[in-house]
Amino acid sequence: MSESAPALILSASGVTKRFGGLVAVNTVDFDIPEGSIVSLIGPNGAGKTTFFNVVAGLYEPTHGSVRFMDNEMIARGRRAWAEPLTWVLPTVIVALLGFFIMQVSGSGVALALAMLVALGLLITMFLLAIVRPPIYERMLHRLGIFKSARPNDMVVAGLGRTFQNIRLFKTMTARENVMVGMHSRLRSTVLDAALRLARHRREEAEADAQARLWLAFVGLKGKQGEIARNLSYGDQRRLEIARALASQPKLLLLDEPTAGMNPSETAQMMTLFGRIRSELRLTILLIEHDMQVVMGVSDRVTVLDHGEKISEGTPDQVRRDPQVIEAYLGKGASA
Amino acid sequence: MTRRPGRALLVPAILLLLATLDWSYVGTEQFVNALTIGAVYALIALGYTMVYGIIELINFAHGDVFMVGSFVTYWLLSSLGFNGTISDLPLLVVVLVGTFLAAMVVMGGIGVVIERFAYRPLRNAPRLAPLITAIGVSFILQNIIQIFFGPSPISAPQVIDVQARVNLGGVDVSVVKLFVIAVAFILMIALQTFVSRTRMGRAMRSTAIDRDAAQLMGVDINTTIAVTFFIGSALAGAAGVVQVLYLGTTNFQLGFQAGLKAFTSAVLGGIGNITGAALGGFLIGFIEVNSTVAGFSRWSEAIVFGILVLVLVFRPTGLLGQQLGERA
Amino acid sequence: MKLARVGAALAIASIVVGACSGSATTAPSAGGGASAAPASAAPSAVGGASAAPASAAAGAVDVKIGIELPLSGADLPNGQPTLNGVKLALAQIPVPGFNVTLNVQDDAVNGVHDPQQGAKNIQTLVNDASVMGVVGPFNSNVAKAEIPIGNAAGLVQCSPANTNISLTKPEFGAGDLRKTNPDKIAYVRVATTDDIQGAAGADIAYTIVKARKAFVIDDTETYGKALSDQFVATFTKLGGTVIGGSSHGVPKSGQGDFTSLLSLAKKDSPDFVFFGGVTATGGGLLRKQMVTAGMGAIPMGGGDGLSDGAASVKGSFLNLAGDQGDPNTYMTVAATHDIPNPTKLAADYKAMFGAEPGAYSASGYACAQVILEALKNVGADRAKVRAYVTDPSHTYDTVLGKFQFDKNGDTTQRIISDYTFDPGTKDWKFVSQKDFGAG
Amino acid sequence: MTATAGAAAPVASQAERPLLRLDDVHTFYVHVHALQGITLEVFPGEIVTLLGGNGAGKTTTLRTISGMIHPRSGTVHFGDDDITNVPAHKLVRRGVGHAPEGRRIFGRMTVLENLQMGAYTRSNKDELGADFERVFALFPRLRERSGQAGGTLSGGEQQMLAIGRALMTHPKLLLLDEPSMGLAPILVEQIFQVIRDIHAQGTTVLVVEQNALMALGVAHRGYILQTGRIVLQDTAANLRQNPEVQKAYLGG
Amino acid sequence: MSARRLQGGSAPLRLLPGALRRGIERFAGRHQSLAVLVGVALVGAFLPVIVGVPPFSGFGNRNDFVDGFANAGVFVLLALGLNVVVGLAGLLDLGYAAFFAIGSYAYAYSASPFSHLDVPFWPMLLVGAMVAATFGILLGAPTLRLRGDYLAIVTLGFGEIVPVVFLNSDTYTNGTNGISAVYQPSAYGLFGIGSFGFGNPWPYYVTVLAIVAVAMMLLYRLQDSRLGRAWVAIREDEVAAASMGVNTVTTKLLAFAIGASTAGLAGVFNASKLSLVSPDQFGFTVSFTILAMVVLGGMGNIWGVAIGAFTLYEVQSVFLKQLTNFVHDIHLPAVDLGFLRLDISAIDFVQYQFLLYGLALVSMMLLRPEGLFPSRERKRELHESAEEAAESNEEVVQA
Repeated sequence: MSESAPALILSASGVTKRFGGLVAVNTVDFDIPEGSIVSLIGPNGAGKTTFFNVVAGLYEPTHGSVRFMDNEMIARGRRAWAEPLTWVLPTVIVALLGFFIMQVSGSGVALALAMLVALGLLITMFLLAIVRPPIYERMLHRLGIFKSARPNDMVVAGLGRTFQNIRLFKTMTARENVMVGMHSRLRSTVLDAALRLARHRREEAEADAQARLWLAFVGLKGKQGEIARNLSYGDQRRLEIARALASQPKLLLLDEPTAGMNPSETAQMMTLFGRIRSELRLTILLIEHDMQVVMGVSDRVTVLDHGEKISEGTPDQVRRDPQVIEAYLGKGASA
Repeated sequence: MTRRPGRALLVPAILLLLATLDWSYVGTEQFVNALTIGAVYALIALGYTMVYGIIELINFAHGDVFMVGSFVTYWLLSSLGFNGTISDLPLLVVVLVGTFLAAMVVMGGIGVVIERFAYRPLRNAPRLAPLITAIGVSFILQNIIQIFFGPSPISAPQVIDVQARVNLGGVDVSVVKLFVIAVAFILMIALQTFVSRTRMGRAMRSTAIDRDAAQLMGVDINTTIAVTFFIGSALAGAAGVVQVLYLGTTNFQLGFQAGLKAFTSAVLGGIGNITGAALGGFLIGFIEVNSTVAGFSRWSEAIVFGILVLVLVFRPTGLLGQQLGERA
Repeated sequence: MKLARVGAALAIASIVVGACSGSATTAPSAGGGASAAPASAAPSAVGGASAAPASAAAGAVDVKIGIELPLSGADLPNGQPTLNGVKLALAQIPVPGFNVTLNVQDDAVNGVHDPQQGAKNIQTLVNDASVMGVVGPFNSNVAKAEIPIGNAAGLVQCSPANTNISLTKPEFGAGDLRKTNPDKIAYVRVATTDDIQGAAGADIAYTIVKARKAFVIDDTETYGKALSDQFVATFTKLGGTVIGGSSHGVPKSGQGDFTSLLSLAKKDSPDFVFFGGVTATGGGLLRKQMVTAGMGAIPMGGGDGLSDGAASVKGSFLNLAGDQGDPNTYMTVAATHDIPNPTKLAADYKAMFGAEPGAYSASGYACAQVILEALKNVGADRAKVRAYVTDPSHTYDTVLGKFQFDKNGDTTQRIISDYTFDPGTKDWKFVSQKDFGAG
Repeated sequence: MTATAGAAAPVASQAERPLLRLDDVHTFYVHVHALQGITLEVFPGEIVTLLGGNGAGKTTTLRTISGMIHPRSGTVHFGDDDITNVPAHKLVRRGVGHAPEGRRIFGRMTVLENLQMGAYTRSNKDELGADFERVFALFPRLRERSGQAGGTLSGGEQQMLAIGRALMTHPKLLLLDEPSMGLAPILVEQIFQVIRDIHAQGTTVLVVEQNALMALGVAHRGYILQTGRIVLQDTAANLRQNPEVQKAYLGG
Repeated sequence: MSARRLQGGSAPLRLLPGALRRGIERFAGRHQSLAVLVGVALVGAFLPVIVGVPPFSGFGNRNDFVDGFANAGVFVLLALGLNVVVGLAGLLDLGYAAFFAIGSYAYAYSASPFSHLDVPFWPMLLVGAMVAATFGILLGAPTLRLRGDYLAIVTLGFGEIVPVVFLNSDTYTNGTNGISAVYQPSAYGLFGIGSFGFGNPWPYYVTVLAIVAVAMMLLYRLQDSRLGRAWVAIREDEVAAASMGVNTVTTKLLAFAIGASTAGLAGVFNASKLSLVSPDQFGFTVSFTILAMVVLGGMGNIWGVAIGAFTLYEVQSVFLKQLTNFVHDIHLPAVDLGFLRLDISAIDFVQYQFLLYGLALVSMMLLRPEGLFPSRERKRELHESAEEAAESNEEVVQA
């Protein structure tokens, strides 16, 4: 990037999200420099998780947009209404052509053929629209039609996340959970799997080995065979992080990763964040309530209240911000 | 939720407009037909939606509860010796009120029994298990009726004179149909009032939202669910009475189609939502009548489901259903 | 959980109790009720393999007649009386030297006749070497799955009820059904075909009822659709008008509602309403709703699917339609009126089963007569029985009258009778009949 | 705080009969042995806190007390009554109020309706009116929002509603499960102040908390749970001084 | 490596003694496809033998049974396909018979006197599967945004629409009459068991066994692949799955497509065996029966589902039909209770089929809500609700 300072990995501008009449997030601008740990704090219901979900592609914003890795990934759809036209128009054109030829030549064969082609086109376009392969996306872009990235598109682009209330695949083993995290990085197709091609077996074996590595990295060595729901609470939090890391993200979104942990567990978690940054060179966006964690690891802190950004800066700046103290920290709790 | 007040009136306004347009298209008689058919669907759909709301069970046996209701009505009327029109008005009123009460109480009771034995033991089971028992119960009800009343269609006494008509805006409209519509509306309003105003209604709503929390407020979950089944089944029983009064015939297989349509109504309106179920029922009545008027009677079922699919594609939780936050 | 199990046990007990009261409605004399089972007079209504006439000699040859009918669910009122007709025949007709019993197969799955189950049943009957001939099936689409199997095995089937033209007539594709042995047909039927019935209906509507403007409804099933299509074709050819130009289909009408269709019809003021279908798919309901819709004075007609007994027969067309209206209100067409002694059959049937005979009881009886006749003449040889039954030169003297089977297996008795409702007896009254010849 | 409040009984007298007594309670979730012999007592007029890590069995203990789940062995006494197998909805009438973990308010019902649900078991109109006033006095925000759907409240307001709703059952013993969870520090202080107020009005409180520092600040006594067992019990003051506790729960 | 494989393969083995079972399981875990083939072959060889001995031999002769087994194979295939949609991907499909219909009509149209076409059976198996798969995607697409029971009603709707379309498109489907005299497969003399034809069920039996074996093998492979994991992930938590990079759209559509293609195979086979298709063969009861098979067998467990389908078919089409004859033949003595006389042998059970079937469904569900052979996942899910209630700290969703 040509700009000054560190490059931005993610840049949200003017993000607003409404649910019915409720404004959950209101015109929030938010930047994450590459390689940093940025925290998002604020009272419960302030819109932190909603903002998170917008960034992760789970909610389409009501206004505003999010650039990620130099691409505009998320915004309110533009000209989305025109998309169905791309399915129908080719069909109509071919059908009209058929009519025209029939009028000119007087032969019904042309019409029948045209109708067949038209039907084929309709089905093809429809299928394309459902599956949204890159060609189709490019075509939409060229037509000026923009649709927000879905969560899985964001993962492919390099975003990994955890959830506030642990959302593991509870009946799968730890290993399988991590392997689902690798999903977007694996290449084998239905056919490969059905025919059990060498390539598929190799990939599965590699994925298996890698899954063990990730589990070891977060401190779950030897627990790959455990069913996720049987893991202890702390281990489940770790597994969620391992699962997110398995997609090889550039940016990791952690939603209250130390919630419900006691101080010693929290300290271990903080160590893990440090290792993620130093060893994996990931950027981290953190939602946290535990001020010790926030102040301890963050490079920058942003405070939301009632969906609006009320303060932003280094941990020290934010801690002293009177607005933050009034709305969030309280007078005595800045320790 | 700070709803804009105009929004709340928007849906009724659009519906009213559509209804007016449709009236001018199909004419008064067909309009009344649509309301009548819709009223029956709506009555059955209410039970579906209530049961779904409270225990998230698609109660496939509900259509058969309706069917049994019609047989109970038939049995009641014929064993009391009524086998045709009653022209004595006071007697008619007594008979009608009595029949409705009896059928509703009996069917409500049957609903409670079904819940107790077929669904309650499975309350914590995988969610498809009660679905399968529901269908099992449906078969059992059908066979029991078949054993006692035989497999042939039954001719049931229509105590209201089916040929009686009143003049409505220049068109003669059957009294029975108006009666059916009126009964449906009265029951719906009664139900809505019960659910929104009474203590038991609040208990039902809270149980539907969060069973555990309701329990911690002192709500007896088992009783509340049983009451829900009672009311839902009683409404199906009322629909059974209506079936007899209006069509004068019933058979043991009646439940499946009716149940299917009612279920569709409930989903169309947003399952779990009482107003939605009523709205869905009437909508389906209108769709059916319109497709017949347009000459597509062969396709009416496909059209009903086609419209359902379309509605759900654009509003994935039905017309009045709660919108979900997350997309995936 | 414990309670639930008790509930299940109770329900099972209720079957047993229900069985007692239930069978009383269909066949009280058959050993079901609280009374002791009859000693030997009648075959068991159980339908098992032991329905032997009292006259059977010891040491006689054991042979069976296969029964392939829908016997559960909604089709029960079709199947059971037909089966009872066969039982009556077995009880009444002596077959010296043979001990004739039944092998009963039900083709209804979950209460609906099912071609796959039918195919499986006919296979079972084929594999039972003592089965000499089969009475059934009832439904045309079941027949389509069964005819090829019976044809391949050389086991003769006599259908009491099938009327679909494509089952027998090569010009409508019947040849494809008997490809294995094209020259050895193994399927005959005693009912006249839809084309004749539909045409006759139109003829009667036009010439006798003097209708000129008809509204036609069908139940979208094989029988009803074919009947209405034929009615529409003939009625138009005769010079009448069919409103909308074709038949209006109302699927699943037995559970449905004709109100809006009738409101639609009323606008064009038809002077005749024709229903292609049977009572169970909405015949009775339609008539009832015509009255509700203020169309009670308009005559209505249908095929033999509606002529299913007097108003006293529970669930019959007349029972459902009620007795409003004048004598000419309803009419149906059905097979010959020349049943030699209809009252005796009805009386015998009632004596044995405690109920009025169904629409196809006599047909079932006749089919049994045909097979027994062959058995008496050629002995217990399945191939010979088939050859005897399908031989166009044999004439059968049955409860339906005298008839032969033509080279396709269709009955030569192509007399179509016209019945109207008689408010006095609350039953069908014979009006006239017409022979449609050997065409 | 309000005129309607009864006389406060701030200090527990150990000589009294306990209001609540759990005796060697073992509770299972199908196969998981969640509580492995819990014995604890709460005396009238006390605030008792239950501390422990995630999965230690704190919530299960509260659910066992309020009858949501029944122990496989052991007994639970409330006053003089054995309530081991009494279902939850009956316990509410006897005076056990439970504000469950995660608030669990009825999101689609209004604030007022939520409070009415709290009063579900009660019929005395005068008492009810007084209790509504008491709750609105404790949480003035709820009065402002009484017509609003519960689900649209902010997290702190929802917690207030959850506590207010539990108070509407007019409990002798109030069970609070993690009342400060997920709340901003500023709200945490408010919530604990409310707990003090409620206690001051004469209600006995058993509170489960993650935030050990705050909990030990308001409580008279505390129990520490680990994997379904009570490993430590003492007065709050002593627990605060205990080095083990400081290390594991107070971040010291 | 694979607890899931062991578990999945073990369903029918639970009756065996421990050591033997473990040995088989270890083998099956390592050579899974081989194990499926051997397993199906063993079952396939065993069934015709067992029906030759009493009490089975009393009900009919061996050919009857084999004919029934071939029909049962159709339902096994259908259940296997529905298991992918409902059991693995967790999408409640109540209109699955539509795809069965589409497969059946595809073959009937391509190989019958009605259309004057005669496409050979074997390639049509593939074509039928592909046509059904395409419709699986087309009909699946509108349901993608729907959840739980909304999905159920839309699929149910499609299940009702498809037969109506076949019923009313007379020109292409022969309307209500259906297409009859559909051609039967040609074995090209390759089988030593005689040719396909009426009266000889063996070639059909062998064919359906082969199709089932291959289908099971492929399904096991898919279940163990990236796609299988994605299905289960979606079933467990769709949002989490999407947030882990699973493309929920394609994954769901693949579930619909693969489920539908299996139904397509079953349809082609059934049309050729029955030589008839008509619109009334594909009603809701068929969809529901298949669903009951899947649930009874144990959702998500391939072997369990296959056994569930086989069992339910035999109960419905053989056992209940034969019950009357059976009870009659064993001559149970009548019990006279004074006020009523119970003569079980005199009961016509054919009339009580519905009741017995309904009771069977209800009691099986009450006794084993998780199915006969629950998959590992399902067994745990059964216990989920209790734990979940305890540990739940879900927030009330805002708005």
